[in-house]
Amino acid sequence: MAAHSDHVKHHNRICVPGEHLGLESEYHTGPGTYRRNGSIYASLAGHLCSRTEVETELPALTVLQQEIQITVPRQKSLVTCKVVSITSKFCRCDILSVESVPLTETFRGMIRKEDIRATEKDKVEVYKSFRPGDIVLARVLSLGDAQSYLLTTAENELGVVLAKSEAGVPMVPTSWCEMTCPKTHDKQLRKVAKVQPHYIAYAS
Amino acid sequence: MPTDTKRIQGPDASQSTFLYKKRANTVQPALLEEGKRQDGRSPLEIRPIFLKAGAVSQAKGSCYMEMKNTKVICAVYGPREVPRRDGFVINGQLRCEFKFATFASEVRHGHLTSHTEKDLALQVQQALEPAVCLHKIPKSQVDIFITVLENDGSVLSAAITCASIAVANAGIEMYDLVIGSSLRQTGETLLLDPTAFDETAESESTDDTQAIVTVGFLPSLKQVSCSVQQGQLQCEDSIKALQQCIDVCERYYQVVYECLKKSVKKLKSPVESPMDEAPAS
Amino acid sequence: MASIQLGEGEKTFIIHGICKDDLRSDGRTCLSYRNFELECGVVSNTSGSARLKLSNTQVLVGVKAEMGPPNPLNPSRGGIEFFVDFSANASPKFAGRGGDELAAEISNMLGLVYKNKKMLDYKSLCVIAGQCVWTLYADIVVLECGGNLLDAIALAVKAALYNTRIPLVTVHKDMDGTEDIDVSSNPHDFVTLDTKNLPVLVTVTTVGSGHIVDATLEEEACSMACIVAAVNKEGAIDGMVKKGSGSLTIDSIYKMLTSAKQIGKDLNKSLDDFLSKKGSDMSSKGFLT
Amino acid sequence: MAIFITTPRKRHVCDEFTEPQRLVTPGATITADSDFMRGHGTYMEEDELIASVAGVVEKVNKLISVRPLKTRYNGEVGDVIVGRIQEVGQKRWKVDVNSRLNAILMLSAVNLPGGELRKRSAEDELKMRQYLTEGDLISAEVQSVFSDGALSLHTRSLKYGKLGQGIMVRVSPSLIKRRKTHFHNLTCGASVILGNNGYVWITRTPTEEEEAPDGGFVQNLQPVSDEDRRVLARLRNCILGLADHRMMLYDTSVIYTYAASEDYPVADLLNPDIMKDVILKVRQQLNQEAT
Repeated sequence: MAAHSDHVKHHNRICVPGEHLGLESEYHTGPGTYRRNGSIYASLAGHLCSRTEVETELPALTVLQQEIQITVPRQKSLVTCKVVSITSKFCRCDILSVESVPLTETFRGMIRKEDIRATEKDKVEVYKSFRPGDIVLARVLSLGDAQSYLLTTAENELGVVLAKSEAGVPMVPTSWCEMTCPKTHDKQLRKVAKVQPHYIAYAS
Repeated sequence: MPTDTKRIQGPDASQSTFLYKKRANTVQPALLEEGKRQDGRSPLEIRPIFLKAGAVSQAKGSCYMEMKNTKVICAVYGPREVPRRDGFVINGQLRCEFKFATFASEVRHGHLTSHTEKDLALQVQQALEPAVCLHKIPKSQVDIFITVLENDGSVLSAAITCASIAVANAGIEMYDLVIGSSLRQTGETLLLDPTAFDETAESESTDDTQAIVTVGFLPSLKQVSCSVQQGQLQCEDSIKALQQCIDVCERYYQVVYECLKKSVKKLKSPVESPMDEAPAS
Repeated sequence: MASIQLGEGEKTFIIHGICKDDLRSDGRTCLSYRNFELECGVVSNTSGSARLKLSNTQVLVGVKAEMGPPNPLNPSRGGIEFFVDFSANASPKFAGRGGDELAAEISNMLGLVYKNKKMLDYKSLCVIAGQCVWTLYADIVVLECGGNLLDAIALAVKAALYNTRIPLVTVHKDMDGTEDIDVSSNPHDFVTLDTKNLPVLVTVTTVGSGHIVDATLEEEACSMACIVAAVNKEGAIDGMVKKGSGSLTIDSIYKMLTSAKQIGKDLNKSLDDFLSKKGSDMSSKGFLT
Repeated sequence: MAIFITTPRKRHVCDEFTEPQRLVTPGATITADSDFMRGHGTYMEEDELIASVAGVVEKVNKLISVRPLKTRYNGEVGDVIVGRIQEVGQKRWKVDVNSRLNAILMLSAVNLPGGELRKRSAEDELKMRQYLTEGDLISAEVQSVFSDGALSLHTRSLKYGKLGQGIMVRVSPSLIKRRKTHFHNLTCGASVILGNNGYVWITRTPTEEEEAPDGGFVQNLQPVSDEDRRVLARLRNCILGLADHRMMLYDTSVIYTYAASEDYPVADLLNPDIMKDVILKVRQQLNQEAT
């Protein structure tokens, strides 16, 4: 999600993990780099570039691999998941992609009842928010326990982005908590996401 | 050894003719008269190596490595979720599997993973662990599969180098690369990068020390992540052998570097030179 | 090993003690070894056996000598096979196949060391070249799994091999040239093994910037890497493996190997002295102590 | 450096050791008199009271119970325990307390950093692993016992909480003598917590300015001085020695053992013969006092 105003400079240099890139006094560490003993080293094999976000600050050194970056869900990352099962207390789901990176294998996630929406938490009911099969945009709250990641949809932009009705047609959101089937005009309750343009890429 | 009942087994009592051939011969010297080895190299000469990152298209990362007749292929999958039974682990984990192809050595290997293979897998895993940023892949595991297609000595060191390139190729963050090398010491003679023959060759006098030393080295951190010594050496010789191996690792580094560089370039424009052979300096 | 979890504070305490004060939680210095109890000839059905108790670690080793066809690669040489069994007594974690991975790691380490032809007189274990040789099965049962398991096992193996008595066999040639093996019926006709070249394993564990020998379970939990060196009585290194997920500089390996060499020499000397006094003693006090 | 190898030694029974009065094994009839009430470690069969554990018969008025010689910890409300965090769960930690079942420490039963009466927010729930994570040691008090025997703990007092630098040793819970207090600041400059569950925590007595009322969430990871370390190591060996010789652990026995051990260097206490001498001295001293 790099803003376009950033000043990015390509160094036209390819580096490999462990390669010395520069001094900590000259640069920040960006993605794909790490610091050790006052110096910055590459942690990925890829192209080196430096990015200045604020003029006064030091430029951040970044190593980019041309292909998509390897990711696993981390705290605060935005994930797309598919609901697997619901209970009265929580909803289980499989994480399909992190940010814009599709995962080859899913990770288990869990949205607890109290994390479904930000307001009126006590009135939330899981079955009125999600149904198995829904595609949901959520944010990782914490790494959770051995079983699953803890996710939240307590933001306007987060929630169900794709749900199919019993007729098998994708439903159309009619309000922030309701979706309608265009074929049968059946109405169903959901915690609908207010889809943001820059999130669309992630969900697709 | 347990047998796999699902496959057709050879006759129970069959033996490779190789065993009988060997028995007929007397002890062969490690060095020929003019100070050359059986394959014509001088003792301190290493075999040219060929590396190709991205040899397995389905895998996240992969590498093929060839040192004359030692051929190793490695594929990396993941990171993926740690199986439920293993409990909560905050850091990432490496899981390594090492397998000789059944036809890799002169004596046929079994289908099932043997103890030796499990041990080699553990060595590779422990060699790579210090180099991979495991905290960047919390709650996840990375699978590394290594297959030896042909075994002509120095397999462990080849597997370490190959696996580290495959992990780097998979785009998993690493503190450093890991490069392996090995040597064989018979008496006073050091044989760098030994072939399978060099590894088993005996010196004439039985009193001589005979040892194989394998090292995994992190070239940027200047640390040793794997060190195996098989056979007897004096303490000082053991360290000398380690140092010698490290020097060889540094010689390999340039080749590994070029290989990874090419693999990155290829991602940008796939029509560049398809083969990247780089003989060791 | 059967690892335990420690809190940050406990770890810091152990690490500072080792790196700063050369004083460990039990009052030892970094390079001091605990005393241990050893007993030979504890199992009557074996050719040789030993039981060793090093604080919370207890291992029992039984050696059985059996005859069989040789390995075609070495037709005139006997052999030794190691098998480690993690008894579920030591920890319920080892029940079923739980201890297999660790067991394989240890038996591989012992195998790597004993593969060297100079260890035992493997030639003397040959009965008829190409047909019949002695194979020694060294079975190791881990009864209690405290710290420093590998060292304890190697010590017990050496003691058990010292204690091993192989029945005397004679080979007769029949009229038609076939060879016949005759095992002496007199239990006092036996040969013993020459164990003077056998090494012991010394595990040198890095903790922080220092290194220690004979680590306890708690200290092992604070360590990222260790080297296991086989050291014989002259101080030569008969094999070495780095274990654990950390990396080491060559300087620290050198220091660790030097420590291992010294400790190994001491250990061998103590063990040899003990064995020559008590090693062939078959009157066992057993487990009722 | 010499390494001593010995043959296994006989378990020494001290001369002054008196066998407990009524020792029973499971299945042994305690009494056929039906006037008595059935307590812990016993069962009734055909009007006979029979022991179900090996131990010592104890009689309180009409109640007969058998106190087992060796047991897992059976918690009682108000006990002081030392435990190790096993698992971080939803709003609770699971704690190993040497009991049959892991004890539970609810998020609502701990003092969180930033004041005793602070309300627990959803954020605290997510930061649970930052407060206490797997492997951490705590001291706590038993708040209640569930019907299945599992314990619920609390640390709602400033003397309880996360433990910092020190040594934890395990002994049998039956060796811990129940006292008014289980926190002891010893004169040698160390503090011990003799947990009722058999876990003993040995640490340096904090100086006054260090004693910050934070429930141990801010850990002092400064190196402990060489002197203090020696004291702690000696104390550890003494406590293990006492436990080895089946002596009850309480402040007096620990102090006496510490004093008696001072004739020897710390590392020598690992030698069972030396330890035996030390314990013998302590035993005599304690017997003298009792008479």
